Amino acid sequence: MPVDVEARVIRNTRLSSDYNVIALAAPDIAAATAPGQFVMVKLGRGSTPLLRRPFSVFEVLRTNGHIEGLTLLSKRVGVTTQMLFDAVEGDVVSCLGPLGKPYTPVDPPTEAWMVAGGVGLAPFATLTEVLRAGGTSVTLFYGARTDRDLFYLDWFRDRGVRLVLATEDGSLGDHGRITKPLERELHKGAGGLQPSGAAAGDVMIYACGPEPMLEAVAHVAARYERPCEVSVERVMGCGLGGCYSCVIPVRDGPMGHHYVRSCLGGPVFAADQIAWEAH
Amino acid sequence: MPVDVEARVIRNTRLSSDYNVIALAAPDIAAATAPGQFVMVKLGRGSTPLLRRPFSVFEVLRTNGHIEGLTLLSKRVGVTTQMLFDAVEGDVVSCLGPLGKPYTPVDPPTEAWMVAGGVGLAPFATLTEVLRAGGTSVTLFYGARTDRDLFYLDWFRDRGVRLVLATEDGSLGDHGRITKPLERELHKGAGGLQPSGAAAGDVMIYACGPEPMLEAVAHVAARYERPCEVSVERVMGCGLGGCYSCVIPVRDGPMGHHYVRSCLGGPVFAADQIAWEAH
Amino acid sequence: MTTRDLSVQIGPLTLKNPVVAASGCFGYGVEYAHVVDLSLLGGVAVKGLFLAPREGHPPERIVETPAGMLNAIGLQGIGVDRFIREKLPELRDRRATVIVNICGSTLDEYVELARILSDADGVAALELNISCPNIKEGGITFGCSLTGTYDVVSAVKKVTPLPVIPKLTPNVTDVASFARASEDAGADAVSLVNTFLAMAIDVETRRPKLSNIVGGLSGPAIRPIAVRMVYECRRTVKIPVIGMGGIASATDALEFMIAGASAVQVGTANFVDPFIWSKLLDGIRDYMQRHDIARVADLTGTIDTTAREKEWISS
Amino acid sequence: MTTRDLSVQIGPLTLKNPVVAASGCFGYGVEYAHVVDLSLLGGVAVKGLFLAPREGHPPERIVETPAGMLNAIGLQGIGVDRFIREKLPELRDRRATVIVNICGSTLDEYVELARILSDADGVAALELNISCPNIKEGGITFGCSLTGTYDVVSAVKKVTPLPVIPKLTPNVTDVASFARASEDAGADAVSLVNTFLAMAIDVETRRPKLSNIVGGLSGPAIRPIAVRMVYECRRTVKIPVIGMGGIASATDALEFMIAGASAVQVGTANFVDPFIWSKLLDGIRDYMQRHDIARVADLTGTIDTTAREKEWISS
Ligand SMILES: Cc1cc2nc3c(=O)[nH]c(=O)nc-3n(C[C@H](O)[C@H](O)[C@H](O)COP(=O)(O)OP(=O)(O)OC[C@H]3O[C@@H](n4cnc5c(N)ncnc54)[C@H](O)[C@@H]3O)c2cc1C
Ligand SMILES: Cc1cc2nc3c(=O)[nH]c(=O)nc-3n(C[C@H](O)[C@H](O)[C@H](O)COP(=O)(O)OP(=O)(O)OC[C@H]3O[C@@H](n4cnc5c(N)ncnc54)[C@H](O)[C@@H]3O)c2cc1C
Ligand SMILES: Cc1cc2nc3c(=O)[nH]c(=O)nc-3n(C[C@H](O)[C@H](O)[C@H](O)COP(=O)(O)O)c2cc1C
Ligand SMILES: Cc1cc2nc3c(=O)[nH]c(=O)nc-3n(C[C@H](O)[C@H](O)[C@H](O)COP(=O)(O)O)c2cc1C
Ligand code: FES
Ligand code: FES
Repeated sequence: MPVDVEARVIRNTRLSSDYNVIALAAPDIAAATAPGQFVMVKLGRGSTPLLRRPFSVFEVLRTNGHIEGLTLLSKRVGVTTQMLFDAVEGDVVSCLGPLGKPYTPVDPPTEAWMVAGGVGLAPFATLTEVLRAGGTSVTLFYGARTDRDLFYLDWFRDRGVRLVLATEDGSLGDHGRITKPLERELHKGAGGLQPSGAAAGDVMIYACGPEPMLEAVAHVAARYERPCEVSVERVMGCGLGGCYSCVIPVRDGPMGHHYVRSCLGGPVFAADQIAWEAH
Repeated sequence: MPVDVEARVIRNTRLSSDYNVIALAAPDIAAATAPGQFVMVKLGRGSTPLLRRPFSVFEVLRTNGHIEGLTLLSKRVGVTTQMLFDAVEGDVVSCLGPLGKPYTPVDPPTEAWMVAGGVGLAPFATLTEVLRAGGTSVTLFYGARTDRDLFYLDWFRDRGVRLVLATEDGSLGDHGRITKPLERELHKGAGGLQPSGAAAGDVMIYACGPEPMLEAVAHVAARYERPCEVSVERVMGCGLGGCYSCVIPVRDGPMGHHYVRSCLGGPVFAADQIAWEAH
Repeated sequence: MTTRDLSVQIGPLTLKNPVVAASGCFGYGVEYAHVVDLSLLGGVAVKGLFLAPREGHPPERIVETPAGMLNAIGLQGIGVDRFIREKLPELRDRRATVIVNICGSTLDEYVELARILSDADGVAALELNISCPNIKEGGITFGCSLTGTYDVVSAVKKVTPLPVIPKLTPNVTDVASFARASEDAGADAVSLVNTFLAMAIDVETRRPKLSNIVGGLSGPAIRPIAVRMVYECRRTVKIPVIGMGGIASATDALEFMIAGASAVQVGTANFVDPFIWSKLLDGIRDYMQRHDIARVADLTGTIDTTAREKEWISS
Repeated sequence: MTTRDLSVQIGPLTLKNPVVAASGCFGYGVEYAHVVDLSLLGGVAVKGLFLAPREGHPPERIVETPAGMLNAIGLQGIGVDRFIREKLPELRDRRATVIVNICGSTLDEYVELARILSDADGVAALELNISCPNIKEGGITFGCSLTGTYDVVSAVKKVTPLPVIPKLTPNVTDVASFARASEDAGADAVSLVNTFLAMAIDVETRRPKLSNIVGGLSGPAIRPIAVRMVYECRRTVKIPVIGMGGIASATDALEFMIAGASAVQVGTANFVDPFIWSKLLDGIRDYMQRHDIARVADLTGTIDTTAREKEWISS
């Protein structure tokens, strides 16, 4: 059951000129959140902005095992993300959640391959915690425009996550899109050369990022017959199933599809459920 | 010529749970301001609030003769004044001014009697400075609901201003409205008993406060045949003569009146110009 | 604190309080059952229903605008049969007062929907959506024509014992004449406003921000226009007026009631705050307490248009 | 930076750029001469003028609403004779492109005003205010009737060589039909929108916040409706459309142009920022530079309603 919390800003850390991580005192939401779930936040007085905005829960903050709150990883693209960027300790952010369907964690010996594009990194911190607690080995494929937009690498390394990076300008990792190394490794795996020691097929792919990336990952996963879950990003008016703004076409037969509210039926979907050819 | 300044908040001092004095780094406006003139301010992103709001310039801030900025005395009544109340050092307030017709200072031996109701105190700090610099003796009649709403008394005392106070709850000064002591002193003056030593008639009255108070002061002044200037408070959309929202009925004959924009023709008017019986 | 009577009368229907969830802004109601006790609302106007299921428009379906939002959902919906089978039982169990918002492409569709819903258990009233601006076949042809409005209301009235509430569009020159046509046709009440036809363009791509090009404007931005329209309708008809458009606080709800609304609906604000309902009711109760109003129904249409007097308020 | 051609053509009239001050929001222009170089504006539409001076409505005349404001000024004004004597010479000296907004209670008054102003020196065009929602006798009877619109436009056209621009009200079911009636009657352009009829009530006193009870809504709140109306008019008529309603940034101005406006007017935003003019022009120039547009006039009506494609933008 989602709750609405007037969450105090505990701290706000700028990662670059566009990215920040904001820590919010919303322990009840943090405690109830499963990896891939989101919150709807609202900042500011009056009606600019009018509507809440969806953000994945990034980290669950713990001090001596006690849950203190949660963080959001935010990229500055408009009015709310600008306010999240500018917020200072003590400010208040209205935070409603947790909402939506989470990722389905796998157990060993199946490996987890997480594919993140840009700010699509957000759900993978909590997913890593859950997977690593279960002993699952985790790889993060993480792509961005440039190396300056790749964050929290040490955080993931510290938790035993293997990193595969790509940048569009070639400044770090593969030069190009993150699906390039993903496909290469799947190819190696299919050829019997297990890059990380797992048996062929025992890989579950989790993706989050811009929709064309999700579509590309879904196609690659399908080609190599790997199960894949994607977290889609649709414009959300309410996050609770009230407005029908957030729909995505979901297959209901070989040819057909129907619109499903991604705030209730998602944001996480099995990649083969989505009718990518529609929109 | 008015200028628009993105003024930094130098400091913000709360005087009570409703009143504050906010110091703004707007030296150009401060340097050009005459007593009774106002600025149009706007706070906040987006369109809450949409329009600017008018505020009298309260103090001109000087450090070693150098003009640093100005202050506003604000009473919390709505969205902008709430934001002025909450503002902290470093915030930015958009400030357009100076605007409007100022008070006409008198020279000795004429005395100045200033009549302030509540936040109507605002224009009288700058007026005091100008009058005292010219050697004029100044009396401040100052009324409020309770003694806790009477501010800056020492500031005025330090500048040699005689204080006559009234509170509606009787907690300080006269019990009741400020027109009571005003009328008493005018009466004494008219009877030849010069309370402050000035010759009868050599008094100029300046008033600022709620309109019914201004009207009462205007009537008392007329009864005792004293010249009187009032600063009126009308809802202002622009402060520059563009919108025609701020009009006040001004006499144009024994019976007639016409609407004058108080942002251009005022806010200071000769009290006998206003057609109080209209609205 | 004296108890305050919050109940209001919408023709033959008694609502336990005047605060109703607006159609299309509260799903089928059941989506909100885990955050709101549906039985505490004056009523729940469910998402607009056609006879058949509908897919609605492709995304983008909404876009935020200054103090408002545009939507072009296109009335995606499950159709009346699935509604009765899958949603109505839960609404009944949760003791919601259900107002079903119905849409048709033809007069016969409205009549058929009314017939079917009259036989269902747990429907309190029918709201005729003759005002959706987003779809060509969405009744707007009825809603923009006086005879169309008259015909659809009287046809529906003939086949249903349920209270019938045509929902009026604000996209007309004289909304009160549509309230009058509704009253003449036997409507039990009118509700207004539906959204204003509007659009937004992305200047970088020069493309409309909504896939449907145009959509309906709702939210606080439209409130002053909606209040005026409720005021005009109240002065024109005797049947109750249900007011809406940008209500986001108890003050806003009271403004509509004072202008002439017997009850109000809340749409967009529910997206912003799904817990708004108890805040609205608390605020209304508090106002009644402060102004010593025993029955909220006594507020309806009490706007005072006589000239005001000046008062000396020490400021 | 290449020079960009900002000039636009409104019928026979060339404006040096598409940004015009909206009537009633810029006084008679001269009030702003000390903060704005009037010759830099595309034009100045002066405050609505009647033949005779008018006192207007008593205060309160304005009230702020979410992202908007209501006004019921009631067309206070000095009348056409004093305007010509006292204001026009200064406007001429300052090389402003003056559009005179005229209002009448009868068709003859519009004709008489047009005649008088045609003889005056320094008037670039006449804007017929047939859309003021705040006063009974303010031409709204013409503005809400197709034949009324047709009649007043053709009567004025007969007596003046000046470009004639009827200003349309948004308070109608089908604004494009009024643009068509204007075009049929010989109008050189149409301008829209005037304000939306609206109201606000103080719930504590239960009194209207405006002395006139109702007023006109302007500001960003109405922009999406106004853009839609400009789009509809552009698709209906061939004469230029001048768009307005809530423009507060260069992006907003460009949105109207892409929707179909040949020029835009700025009202409420001027109250918020009297120095907005150069910011708007700079923003438009910057946009033209980024999108390599040589003539701003080429933007008009370039909205692209074909379906969009997906792109993989690394985010
Ligand atoms: C389930 C989910 C999880 C998300 N998690 C994150 C996250 O962890 N970190 C992060 O930075 N971003 C995340 N996003 C995207 C984030 O919601 C948008 O960046 C944000 O809404 C932009 O708001 P704004 O007010 O700053 O921008 P606006 O000023 O509203 O608009 C800027 C741009 O953002 C897009 N946008 C606007 N509203 C929404 C919306 N409600 N949903 C999606 N896109 C929108 C618009 O298309 C526009 O182009 C997530 C989105 C979804 C659906
Ligand atoms: C020339 C002039 C000088 C003033 N000087 C001061 C001053 O020094 N200190 C001070 O505290 N106040 C001053 N005021 C009053 C001040 O402008 C209002 O208190 C302020 O506009 C309220 O804004 P708000 O957003 O806080 O309130 P809102 O939320 O806008 O409304 C609250 C109340 O304030 C009134 N109000 C709203 N807008 C205006 C407006 N534009 N003009 C007048 N009243 C309005 C409304 O009637 C409403 O009842 C002055 C007013 C004028 C005309
Ligand atoms: C997303 C959305 C969907 C809507 N769907 C419907 C609908 O199905 N039927 C209907 O009559 N009105 C519908 N409306 C209109 C609302 O019920 C209401 O009339 C309008 O939004 C104004 O109220 P508000 O400003 O409180 O939202 C919808 C509005 C929105 C925002
Ligand atoms: C205070 C005020 C006065 C106005 N007076 C007039 C007028 O005299 N004549 C007219 O045609 N329009 C008048 N208007 C309407 C504006 O010109 C414009 O059409 C409307 O405000 C929408 O534009 P905006 O949102 O940019 O303000 C007035 C608007 C305001 C706010
Ligand atoms: S965001 Fe409103 S239904 Fe999904
Ligand atoms: S405040 Fe706009 S004319 Fe005076």
